Amino acid sequence: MQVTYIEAIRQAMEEEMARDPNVMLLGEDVGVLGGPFKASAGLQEKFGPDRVLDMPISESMIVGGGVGLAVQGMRPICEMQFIDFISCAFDQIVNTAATLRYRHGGQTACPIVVRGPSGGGVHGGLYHSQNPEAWFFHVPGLKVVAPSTAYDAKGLLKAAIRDDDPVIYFEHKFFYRRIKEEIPEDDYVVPIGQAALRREGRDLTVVAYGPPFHAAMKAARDMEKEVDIEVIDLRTLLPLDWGTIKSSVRKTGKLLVLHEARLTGGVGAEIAARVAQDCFEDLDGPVMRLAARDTHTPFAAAMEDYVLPNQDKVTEAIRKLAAY
Amino acid sequence: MQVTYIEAIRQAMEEEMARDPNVMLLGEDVGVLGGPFKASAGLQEKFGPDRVLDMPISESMIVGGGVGLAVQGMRPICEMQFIDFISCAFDQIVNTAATLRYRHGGQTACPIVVRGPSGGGVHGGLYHSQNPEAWFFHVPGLKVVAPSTAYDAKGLLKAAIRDDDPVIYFEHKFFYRRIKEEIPEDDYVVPIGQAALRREGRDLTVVAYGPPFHAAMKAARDMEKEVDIEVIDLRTLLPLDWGTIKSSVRKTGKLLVLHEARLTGGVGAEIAARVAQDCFEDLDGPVMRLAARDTHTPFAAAMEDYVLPNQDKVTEAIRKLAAY
Amino acid sequence: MTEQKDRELYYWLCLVREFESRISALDKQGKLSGGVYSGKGQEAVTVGFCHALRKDDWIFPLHRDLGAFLVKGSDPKRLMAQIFGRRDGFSKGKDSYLHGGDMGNGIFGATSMLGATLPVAAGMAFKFKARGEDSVAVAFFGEGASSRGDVHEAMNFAGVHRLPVVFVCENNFYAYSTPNNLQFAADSLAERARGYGFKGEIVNGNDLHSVLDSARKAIARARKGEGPTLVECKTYRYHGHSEHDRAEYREQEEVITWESRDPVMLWEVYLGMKKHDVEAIRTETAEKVRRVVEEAVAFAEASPPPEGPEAMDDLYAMPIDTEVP
Amino acid sequence: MTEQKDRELYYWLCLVREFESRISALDKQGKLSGGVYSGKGQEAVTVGFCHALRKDDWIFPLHRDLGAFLVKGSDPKRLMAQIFGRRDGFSKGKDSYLHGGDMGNGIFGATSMLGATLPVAAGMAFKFKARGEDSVAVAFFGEGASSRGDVHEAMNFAGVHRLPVVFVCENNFYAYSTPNNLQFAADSLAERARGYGFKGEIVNGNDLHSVLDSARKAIARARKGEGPTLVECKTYRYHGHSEHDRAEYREQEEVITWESRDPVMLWEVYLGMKKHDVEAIRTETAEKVRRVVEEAVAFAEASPPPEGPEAMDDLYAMPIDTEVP
Ligand SMILES: Cc1ncc(C[n+]2csc(CCOP(=O)(O)OP(=O)(O)O)c2C)c(N)n1
Ligand SMILES: Cc1ncc(C[n+]2csc(CCOP(=O)(O)OP(=O)(O)O)c2C)c(N)n1
Ligand SMILES: [Mg+2]
Ligand SMILES: [Mg+2]
Repeated sequence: MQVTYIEAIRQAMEEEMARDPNVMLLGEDVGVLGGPFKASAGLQEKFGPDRVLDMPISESMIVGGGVGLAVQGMRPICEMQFIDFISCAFDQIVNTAATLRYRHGGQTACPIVVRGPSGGGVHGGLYHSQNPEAWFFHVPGLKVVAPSTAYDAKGLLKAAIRDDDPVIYFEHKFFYRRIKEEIPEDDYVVPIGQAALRREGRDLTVVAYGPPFHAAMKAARDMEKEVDIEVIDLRTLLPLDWGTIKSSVRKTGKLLVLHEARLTGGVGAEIAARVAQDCFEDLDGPVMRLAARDTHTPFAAAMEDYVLPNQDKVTEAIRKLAAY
Repeated sequence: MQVTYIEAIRQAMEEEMARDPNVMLLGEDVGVLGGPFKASAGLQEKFGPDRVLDMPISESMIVGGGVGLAVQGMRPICEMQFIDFISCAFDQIVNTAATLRYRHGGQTACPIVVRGPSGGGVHGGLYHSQNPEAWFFHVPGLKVVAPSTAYDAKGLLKAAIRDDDPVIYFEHKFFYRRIKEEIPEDDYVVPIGQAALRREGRDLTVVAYGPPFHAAMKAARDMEKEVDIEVIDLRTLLPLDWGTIKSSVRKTGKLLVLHEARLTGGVGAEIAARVAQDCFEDLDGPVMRLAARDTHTPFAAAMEDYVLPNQDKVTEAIRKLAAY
Repeated sequence: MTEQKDRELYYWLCLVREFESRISALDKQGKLSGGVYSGKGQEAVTVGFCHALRKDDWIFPLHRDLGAFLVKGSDPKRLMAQIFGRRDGFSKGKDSYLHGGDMGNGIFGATSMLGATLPVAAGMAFKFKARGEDSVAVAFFGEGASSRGDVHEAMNFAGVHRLPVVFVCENNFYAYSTPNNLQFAADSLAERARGYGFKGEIVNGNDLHSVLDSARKAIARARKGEGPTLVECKTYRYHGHSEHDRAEYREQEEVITWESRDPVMLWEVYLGMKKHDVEAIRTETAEKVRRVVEEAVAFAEASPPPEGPEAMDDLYAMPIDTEVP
Repeated sequence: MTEQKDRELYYWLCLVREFESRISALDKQGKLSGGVYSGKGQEAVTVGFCHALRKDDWIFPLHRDLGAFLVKGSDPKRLMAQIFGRRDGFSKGKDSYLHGGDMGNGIFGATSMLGATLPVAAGMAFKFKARGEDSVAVAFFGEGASSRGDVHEAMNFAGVHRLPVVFVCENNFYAYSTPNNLQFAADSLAERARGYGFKGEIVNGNDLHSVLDSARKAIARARKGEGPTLVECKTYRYHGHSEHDRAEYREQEEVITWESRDPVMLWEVYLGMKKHDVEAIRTETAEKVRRVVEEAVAFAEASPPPEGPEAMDDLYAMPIDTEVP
């Protein structure tokens, strides 16, 4: 069936709630409204207000409450109305949830999912455009995923819900209705921790997630006469699928990492650093990164475009590395 | 005069408060108690309870309040009793403070300092050993410093207090009374944004901060017959002193980055990534990193030691890179 | 009240309403991007609280408090440029709508994070008190925002030091789609004040007289060093949460009930009872506010959109090198 | 109360006290590392609240609630091993003192972040309610922790859904060195309950009878679906904040005053008035608790300290590869 990225998310929640009575959704306006983007449209009607719970505006309570539910065997999905508000639940995520199993010496699982609309490119300004994945990428005990296709949006969310560890799920709002794909009718999951080799190539590896991943795919197609590009869609950020990245770079000898989050301290830095250490002898060129400029994501269109990666910047970066 | 690291911090606060009536300190138990580590001993007596303010246990209020004071021209130092609790003030730091000037189009400065005891090695367990600098390193609008000597502890804190931007100041509690140095009697600052070349060498560059910096210095001395090591004490993490790092690596052709914070997504990744991109042709070996293992900092001694970098691990890493 | 004052207040009510209406219309025409959160129906709260403030008092408006900017003294032109995301806005286009303060007029620009301004307001009020200044900080927030931890931390601190701050809760019965009964369980949010050691009261937020009265007392109390007040204003937003929200979660009957207590209309009734020539005032005021708003729109449309590289400005006091290899 | 019950409660009071004393002594001897936060003086609160709980009820103790572990059913041996940071502790040495829960006995292990357990307790209570289970969640916190935003968010949510949770505030008049008047301005924290739509009450936390009574009612109310209660227990800690703190910020007179209302002593007075043979009970109980604590210490000292690589265990459900190049 043809579904949008956001519909894939909705289906994943609906199907998982139907499959497992312990799955529930906590968030602001997720019930009657079905969420600002309709990610949970119809779910409260179907599963009742005890499983699709309209929370007060209390992000710390939403995640902390999720942990309490998880200890009792529930599988709460904690929605941030915009992922930017995850800063308000930060302590509960990085301390209460991420260390729960560890500080209990393995006595309990912590099967919660924290998800919400992330990303820019829609003139959302400083507080509706953030890509905060790097904060969580630095926190052991968490898993972090960022799907870039409708197929993965559904499969990774299902995997996240079934996972016994806390998973931070970044859905990119730019994709919500712009991505529409054929996906299977049947139940499937996309395993957490596996990157997808989307395009094989011999000359150069691009590792990406989010909008720049699609820009890379387009650039690879457009430039296929000139250069043979391998594109890896990272999908899971933590735990990183290092094996896939490494074998690709070993083969191609060149790496460009792309993400929409800011460059400095971003996830791309870790990937580049590992390649620089572990693939040193394989490299035929500098490890390159392209990401947002080191500032906030501004509102006005020209500034936003200046800050975020776009097709031209991606194409240019690939061209530059290919020519090296 | 001979002062400890913690006394250098205390002096910086005292002298700045004496110099500028707008400087004040907000934190839990900073007044009568003078803080759990005596960082503010005597300050309330000297400057009064309106300038050395015992706050309720409300980290978000402490930092948010600091911003309100800063807008009024005050220069608040916001103390986290342990830096681990910065997670509870996270939103105020990364959203309210870091974007204050930006979202106001430059109408205001935001001269606040957030500081507190960070770091492990003292059997503090999961919540009294954290090194959370990477979270803030990823946030434009902030400055981030991490002194490793008493001289810098004082000079950087003074610079931070005088700075018109929000500065996150990580003081390492392992250093508090273990470091004791001769420092000048006279007023001085250590400029934010400048790394210190602590030891010149030709064979290999070590960039470090925190306890592993001292391990690197010791290793460099111990191994000076075998290998000529250049050691850079980073001091400021954001803005990064890229020039100093780059010229060193251009010269030596080898880089090892050290920090006590966890490896994955740490500050070292960014440094390694930049070197891998910008110094590709200069490199005579893989860019290496040594940092804490990717887990929480556990309590029990053997586990803590297993997780954190120590002298042996640092020496071994240097030896390995030197031998490459 | 003098006739002049009566008219002045009417002017403010009408200006805010006209501004709101115009923005909604511009949004419909696709001339704005970014969220627009209409405060239509709630004008008496911002007018009542901001009217009596001095220039050196500070306000901390949230997303629905456009009127607060106008009444506190912001240039309507710059406010409109802010909403358009243009260079002459308070943010210089860095953010839009109400995420940019106007510091020259004592207006702090909020982030989106609801409740996060209250600690800032309390911190600022501490400075007023510590320095013996008689300025006052007024923090606005919705009943939804009241659930956030920051609101608690701020009120607790303000209580401890009896700070010159007024907490104005605009209880418009919905936080986006979430009704009061899912947001809090107390009979009234004003009750919370007791737990912080200060005074709380409930006010009819659609009735400008009541708001003015409560505002005057709360502000005077703060100015005299008698501590904070929490004022819960019961009011209603006519529009959806944002202009995109059709607000199907509420009954039409409820909307009509509230429209029948419209703050602007109630003030007109009052003007009539005071034997002013309401018809003339209405026409004259409508013309005046139309002109102000017209000029503001013209100014905003003429204000240049920022260019790409301006995105790197205003990040630090002294520009730092953000270009990386 | 039956004599058996009287004695049982006395046993718990004494066991907690002996345990606390022993830990303080071990700390002085340098046998422990990490912070030790003595709850000496506050035993009646944890004994009173935990005594009446069922195995399927949950408690959320904070740093000073060692007694809660014991009374709720934790094996003293494992608790001591936890404090020693040994492999047989709840954390297997990953953290120490009370940062490890004992989930088999319904005890949630807190992080250090004060107040952060309250949302967890409320979330768990929501499950009890939604599933029609009659379990109860009891969350302990200090009056200092009450200033944290999380406490507010949790109480607000618990009020909205009338959850089966009891909030037990141990007001021991100091948060580290910070006295009540710098922590909050209300006459009593119990007053805050009204603002959340549930019942609040103040209790003499040194008087086990009062605590038992209040606990019984609050727990019964929760179990019957009548919603949360906030109980503020006025009590006192004899020791400094941690064993390193000489607590010079308070008057000796004050300490003595509180020691004269010691909870263990008060219970002995009661036993005497009920004509029990107090001397015999005291000796017998002392012997019993000494033995339990002795055994616990022996067990803990014999428990192996974890080895380095165990640091990588228990991070994820299925180990992931954390070795990086
Ligand atoms: C911390 C945080 N969580 C969620 C949101 C998303 N959000 C924006 S406005 C809103 C509803 C606010 O309701 P209320 O405070 O009552 O103000 P109103 O819109 O009714 O004026 C929500 C949930 C936010 N901005 N900040
Ligand atoms: C969020 C947070 N901030 C600060 C601290 C440091 N701290 C530990 S205990 C304590 C005092 C707690 O006082 P209270 O809640 O009254 O409990 P008591 O120690 O008196 O039992 C403080 C400030 C902390 N643990 N967590
Ligand atoms: Mg509302
Ligand atoms: Mg206390």
